[in-house]
Amino acid sequence: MKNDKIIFWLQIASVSWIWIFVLGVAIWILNLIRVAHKINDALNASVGISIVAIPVFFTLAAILTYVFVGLQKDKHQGDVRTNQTGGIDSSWRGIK
Amino acid sequence: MEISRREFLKYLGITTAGVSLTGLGCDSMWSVPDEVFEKIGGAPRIETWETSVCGLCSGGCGIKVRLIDDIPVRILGNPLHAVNRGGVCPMAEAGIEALYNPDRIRQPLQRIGERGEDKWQEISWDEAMQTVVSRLQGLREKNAAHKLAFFTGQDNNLSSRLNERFMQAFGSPNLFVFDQSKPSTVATYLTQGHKSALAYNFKDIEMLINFGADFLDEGPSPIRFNQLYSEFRNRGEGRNVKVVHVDSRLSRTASNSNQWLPAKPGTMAALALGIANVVIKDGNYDKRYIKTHSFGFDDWRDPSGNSRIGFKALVEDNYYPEKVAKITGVPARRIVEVAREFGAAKSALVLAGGQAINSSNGVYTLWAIECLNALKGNYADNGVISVPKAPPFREPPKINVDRVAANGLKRPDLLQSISDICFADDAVAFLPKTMLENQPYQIQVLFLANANPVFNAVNQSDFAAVLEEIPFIVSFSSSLDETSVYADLVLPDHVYLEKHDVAYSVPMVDFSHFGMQQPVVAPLYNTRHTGDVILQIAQSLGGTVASSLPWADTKTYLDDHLRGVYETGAGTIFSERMDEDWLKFLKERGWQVFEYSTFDEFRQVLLDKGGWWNPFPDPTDFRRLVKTPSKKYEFYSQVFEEEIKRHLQTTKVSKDEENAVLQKWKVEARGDLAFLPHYEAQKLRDNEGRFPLQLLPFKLITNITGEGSNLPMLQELFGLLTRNYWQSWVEINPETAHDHKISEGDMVRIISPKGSLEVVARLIPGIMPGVVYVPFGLGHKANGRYAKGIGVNPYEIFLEEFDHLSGMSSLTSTKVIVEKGNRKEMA
Amino acid sequence: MAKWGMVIDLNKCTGCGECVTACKVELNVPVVGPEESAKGRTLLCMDILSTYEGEFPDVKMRTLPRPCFHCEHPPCIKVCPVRATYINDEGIVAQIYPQCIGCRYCQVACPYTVKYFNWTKPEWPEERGAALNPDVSVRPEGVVEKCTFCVHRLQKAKEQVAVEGRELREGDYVPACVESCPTKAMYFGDLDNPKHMVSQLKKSHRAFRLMEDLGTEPKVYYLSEVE
Amino acid sequence: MSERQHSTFEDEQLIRPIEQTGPGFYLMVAVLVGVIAFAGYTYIRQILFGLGVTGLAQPVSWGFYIINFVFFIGISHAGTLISAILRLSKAEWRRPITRMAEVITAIVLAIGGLHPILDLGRPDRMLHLFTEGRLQSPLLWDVTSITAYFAASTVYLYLPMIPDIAILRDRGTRPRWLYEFLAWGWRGTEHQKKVLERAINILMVMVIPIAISVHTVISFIFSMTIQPGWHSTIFGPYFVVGAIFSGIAALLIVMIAFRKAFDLGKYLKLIHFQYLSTLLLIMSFLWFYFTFAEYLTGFYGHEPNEMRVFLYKFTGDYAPWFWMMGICNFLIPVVILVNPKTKKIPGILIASISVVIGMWLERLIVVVPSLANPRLPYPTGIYIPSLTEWSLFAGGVAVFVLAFMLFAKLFPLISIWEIQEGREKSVHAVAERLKSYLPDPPSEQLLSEELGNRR
Amino acid sequence: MQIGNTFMVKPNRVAASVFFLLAIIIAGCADGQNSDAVQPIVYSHYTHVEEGGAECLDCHQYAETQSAASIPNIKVCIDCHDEAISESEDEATLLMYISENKKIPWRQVYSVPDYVFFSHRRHVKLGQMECAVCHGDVGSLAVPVAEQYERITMEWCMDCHETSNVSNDCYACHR
Repeated sequence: MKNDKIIFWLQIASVSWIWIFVLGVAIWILNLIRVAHKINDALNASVGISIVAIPVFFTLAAILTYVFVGLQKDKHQGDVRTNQTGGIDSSWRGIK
Repeated sequence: MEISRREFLKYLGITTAGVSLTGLGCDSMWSVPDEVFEKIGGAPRIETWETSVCGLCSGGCGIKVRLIDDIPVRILGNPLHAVNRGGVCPMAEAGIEALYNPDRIRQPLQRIGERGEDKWQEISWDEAMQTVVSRLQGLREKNAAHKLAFFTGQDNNLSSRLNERFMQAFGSPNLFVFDQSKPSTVATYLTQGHKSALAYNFKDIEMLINFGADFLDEGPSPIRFNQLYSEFRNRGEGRNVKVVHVDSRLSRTASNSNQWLPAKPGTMAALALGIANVVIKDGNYDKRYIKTHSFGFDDWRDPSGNSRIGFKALVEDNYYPEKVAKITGVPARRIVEVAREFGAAKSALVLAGGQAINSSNGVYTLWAIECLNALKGNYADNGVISVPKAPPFREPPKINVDRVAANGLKRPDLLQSISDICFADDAVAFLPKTMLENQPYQIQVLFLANANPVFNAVNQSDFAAVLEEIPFIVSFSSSLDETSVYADLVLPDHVYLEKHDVAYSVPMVDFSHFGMQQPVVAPLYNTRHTGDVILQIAQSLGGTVASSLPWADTKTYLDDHLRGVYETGAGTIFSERMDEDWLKFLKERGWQVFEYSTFDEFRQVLLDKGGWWNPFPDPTDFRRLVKTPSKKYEFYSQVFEEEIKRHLQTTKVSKDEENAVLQKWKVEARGDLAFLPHYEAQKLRDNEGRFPLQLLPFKLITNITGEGSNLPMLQELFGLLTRNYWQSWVEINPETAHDHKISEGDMVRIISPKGSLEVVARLIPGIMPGVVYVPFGLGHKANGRYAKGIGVNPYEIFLEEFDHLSGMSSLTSTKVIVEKGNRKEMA
Repeated sequence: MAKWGMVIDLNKCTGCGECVTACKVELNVPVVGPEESAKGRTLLCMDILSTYEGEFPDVKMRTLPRPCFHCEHPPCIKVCPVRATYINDEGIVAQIYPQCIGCRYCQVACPYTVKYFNWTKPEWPEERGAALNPDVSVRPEGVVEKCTFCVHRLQKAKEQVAVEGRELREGDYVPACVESCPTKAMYFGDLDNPKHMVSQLKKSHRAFRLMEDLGTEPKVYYLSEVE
Repeated sequence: MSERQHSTFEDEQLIRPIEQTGPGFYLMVAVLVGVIAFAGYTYIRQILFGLGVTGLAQPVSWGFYIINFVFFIGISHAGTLISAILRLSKAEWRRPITRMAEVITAIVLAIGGLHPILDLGRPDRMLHLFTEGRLQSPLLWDVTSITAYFAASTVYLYLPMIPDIAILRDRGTRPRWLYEFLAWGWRGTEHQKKVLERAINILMVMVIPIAISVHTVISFIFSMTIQPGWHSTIFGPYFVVGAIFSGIAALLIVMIAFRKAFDLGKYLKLIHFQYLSTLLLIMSFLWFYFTFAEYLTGFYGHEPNEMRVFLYKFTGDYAPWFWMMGICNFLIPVVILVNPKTKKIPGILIASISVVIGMWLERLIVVVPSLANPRLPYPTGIYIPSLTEWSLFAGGVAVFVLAFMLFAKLFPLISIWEIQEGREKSVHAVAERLKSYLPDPPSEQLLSEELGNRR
Repeated sequence: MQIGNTFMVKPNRVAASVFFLLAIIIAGCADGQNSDAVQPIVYSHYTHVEEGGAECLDCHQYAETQSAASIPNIKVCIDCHDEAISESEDEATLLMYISENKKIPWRQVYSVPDYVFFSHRRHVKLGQMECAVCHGDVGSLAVPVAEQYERITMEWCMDCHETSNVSNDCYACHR
């Protein structure tokens, strides 16, 4: 059970990581826009790129999170660990 | 590729430097070299400028050195200098590297290995001087002062005159000058009976025909000619100078001319006479001058009443354009055009150099060219050609000659015994011939200063053999060049930026002038000014030698000379406003440009401004200068006849005797023709066609003397225009290359009967088919890390052919074959 | 703001190569040595291009000094990912060595091929180390370098002018190549200032720029040769 | 339940390589690690001594690193794009292929994406891209778009793997914690299936434009400059076509290799190869068409600089490579794949390898000749790569192979659940779909009979 | 292909490379503050400035006329210290340097990389800046300057330039 906890938090961490990553990208691009604005250098290009790039990253992160959350819901359904016979395909055990 | 401890420490150093620099917003990975970083620290970085004179060739350009905290960092032209007017060539600019060259000799060296093995040990100056002096004393004791020989390089500075003086006081006639840029005066002597170096004034000329002189690349003082050629094209509408260049290679000089006449190598005499033919036919020559001041133009009768051929008849009969076109390869139409233009020009000048001089018929070529100048009356007082006077230096005290010296001086010098050359005085290339046979006597001690014949003579291996034989050789070189490695003792000279000198009389400059060389930096190493060393040797020898060279050091010697200029008050120190009108204005009112009341002040101003010149030379009176039997300019050279008489030591010469002498001097013509300028085909060995191509050298502004090759900057820019950095190449006409199955960038082997070279091929349309060109300057076997083993030296495979009238090496007589090598150049 | 520019009179230029040497010495451009040179890594911030026209015997050789053209619309600065190269208010296309990451995109994008890369760490003989031009930094390896119009001279000139309390005049600031040209074939100054020689010369009927059709608007003008 | 049991028996083969490791594997890994170590060593040398250790010079200042960058990123299109398109178009034969394609993408993207760093003269200043980057530079477009593509394709690889990971978890395959962690609590419930399916569908649609954008943007590196041979609007689609082309070839090679190694003949049938190679053939023609269009405009326009590059490619120093590119990319694949007799696995392998080589040459032909022919009269440069560049290229390939092998060691290379899904649902679904394509029922009975007969 | 000469590398060079890389990492992590530069003479600005009444420019002579302010060396010191004027041990060291005509090997604490054009004249003379703005109240230091008062970083320079409305064009300083 303790293992489960650790693994769960690791999973949470990994999902958070993608958010950190996506936010990082966004912050990076926004920073570049800020610099471009400050020294008045090719601002339009920067904004153009950001308009396309940032939503893409966020959508990706959102999809991943959506899957994670969605899977978590039925996490323990049919959990056969207690009767030691396996998961969805408890029959596999026997084969092995 | 072991990693050395030093290298390891370097990594460590770089890393630690990185640690200390991160806080300064500096990168930690790589940083500036420690040396530079150190330099930044602490010092105020004060910029100062010093004037001096460049010493890398005999051009004597004025330079301005930029110093930061007394460290020289850059060389620029001195804008006040009358010769180069602020411009310098790449070689001068890179001179800073000569100062800091890692392969400079830093201490007197004594040979410990075999001759030429390049193994040395450092010794002290005292020890070295003692060795030299005792050797010299030994010579004098044995009454054999003449057995000292001195090979020097450029001789147009005052400190080299010190060498002459020393040799005279010591008692040896054997001082020889190895200066490649020294113009030949033989033709002048044949026509005018004097040997003065001529200078030219381009101010009012309308047309210039240049026979082979690659002034823009090889000078003398190439930058002066770059400025002149540029000015020729920019005088303004209708005032531009029309420049016609004759050469078989489209050199930079040729491409900066208006017209290029590619004449086959060694045929320029014919072309010059062809032009004369048209000019004479058109009657476009200075008839007044020809009539009153020349001899041998028309047919004439000698005292015995025989009819003799004159120049006019010779030219009219033999050098009509069609024939000349056949000889030279220049279309007759072009010859006539150029000749017409030349004839029509109010003031036109013909110059020669390069392959015009350096061919086996060089004297006749020069002679023919001089005749063209005579036709335009340029040897009258029109001011186009002049003989500039030397600056009014104070004459040093007379040389005292003791018995030993007098005895020595009475002996013939090494070249006098050579009989198969007409004018052997300057024929230094013939030295090995006599020296190897110990004729007329064996040289015991040889001094070398700035002379590098083992590299730049056509018969370099003979020179090397000579050096093997001489018992004691002292070199005054500041780097171990090919010749100096044969020395027993090297007494390193300062680099020119560290020493005092006065450079004067740059060849072809038509006003008298001198430039002040001064130390811009204290000597970096334990070297000594060769002048000082010579003076010190003289002092140690004592007696008349010492009293003839009474100066404590070179500086006082120079000052002594300069006093003459100060006292006469002639000319003026270089000044900011150089336009002649203004100077004239001052002069007429007796004003000086600068104020000085003592010699020391005068000297100081001289040093500040860089030199002195006399912008208003008196026009040269050739009538008084000409010393021919007829007292006139001689188209028909009676001087030459006299020379034959002198040679045979009789007053009357029979035809047979004359022919025998001409035979010996390799003159083909007989009778009157031999005494008139004419074209003689070059004697090329191997005419069976085994060697189908003719090999010629050329020089580049990036390394004129060949001595620049130990400066990495010059090596990197060596073939700037063809993009051959750090390498030699051969220039071939694309057609010729195609015939020999050579393509651009191929490695090719150039084979002459004497040897072979491996170089990269460059296909250049500006090369005459059938001729190939290899640049001179690389291919050193010594002279430091940057020079050694880089490129090839074309002189190595040149045949030892000479012009037997002047003794000059012929560089146009070598035939070669070019074969494709096996590997393609990495581009 | 001044717009610094250069005019090169090809009728005066003899192709002597002094500008190239002056540039190498002034900018501490390293000498790369024979091996590197053979690979084509010679650094020439100022270069002379030479071409032959025609065939023997009617050949003409043309030489063309080539600095960086400091285009008004430089293709190189658009592609720089880190702003190491940019055009400043005075029209000088800058190359900031400590900022450059060495991607060589600008080098690739330059239609005139005026940019050079330091393939190896520049090496100087120990003896020479102290005698480099202290006004110009020594490039580290792995960065792109180019002609800067000797901007270090501008920095100093501006200061000098400020000390003297006057405006920058023509001739206060010239690059090393212009300064050392023996035939005075090169002119330098403010292209926008009608008093400056360059702004007059650029209007000459002989004036042209290289590859004007690219729209880069180089600030280096050439005056064609007079036949 | 019995059906499932049956199927697991069947697919046991897909899991076996994960649980059993032969000596060949270790040997292979050792060799690859050796190659990679050598590449690492040469790279350290490059850091120490600078880019001087490469064969790059003036004016060819971009070489192998950029070529390989474009090449690897090109290969990456195999994956996601193919699998997404096939999935989107509901091509049933895709089922055993998609996973491999996606893995290729993820691995090769990582390798290719690192190549520009190899190319940097100052990798220590990489951070400047983040602190002072300039989004006007196509290089940063690349950074952005490759990052996006990498993220998307990893997600797109990972999500369909979840059910398979759960199978491994449930089998107790070691390392167990890894599968536990990666399975994200998959239990195969309807809800979960629905969530996953929806996510995959969204991704599928999203990943296609991203993938296309990546290669378009990479072509922009070249086409945004005004250099002859590069400055062309066709470059975007041209590069995309080339990328898919090389991607399919790479996928075919990988499929053939693993079919042999893991004995997957049962899953990867000849029909799969033939379908894919037909696609390859189409791409080959398409590639030829684009190449033709690209060069014709240059040739017809006859702009001198353009022509110089053109002639340099056709007749100059690079002519051998240029013509070899034509042979590898067009002649060989077309000759082999048009003939049904040679359109067998060995033939397909040869064609694929030829295409991969050809596409690499195409990148070479794009990058070097334009650089080697500057507009002004400089000497043309001949680029001869040094051992450093070769070894880093080999290292890149080795990393790819190694990573693929490790992946195959940890996860099934053929999507088990998709195969199962295929078995369970496809026949019916296809029948349904077919029905919807066809003109309205000629005879529903007939159809069901037909199906019945086949069963 | 150029294998030969470029590729003959022996293992110890590899070792050096690894060492070098490690060193880079360490260098990168290290804080670059020019800390505890040990000076050859325990020089007291306090004694000279506060007690002796010297001005900065008396010794750092070039601050108003040159780019570099210069660190005074024996030539400057000798003006006052031509003979001992105190009993300090450090003065004795100084006199030793002077008598031996050796440069005092001062460690430079404030410096900019060579790619930065920094001019004291511009800041002190034209900008009328006080020395203390960058160097702090050096005059009160009884021990030699060992570390920078303000860390001379690019950000620091640029901030000041921005607030004082001076050009922040890269080419204002970089070269």
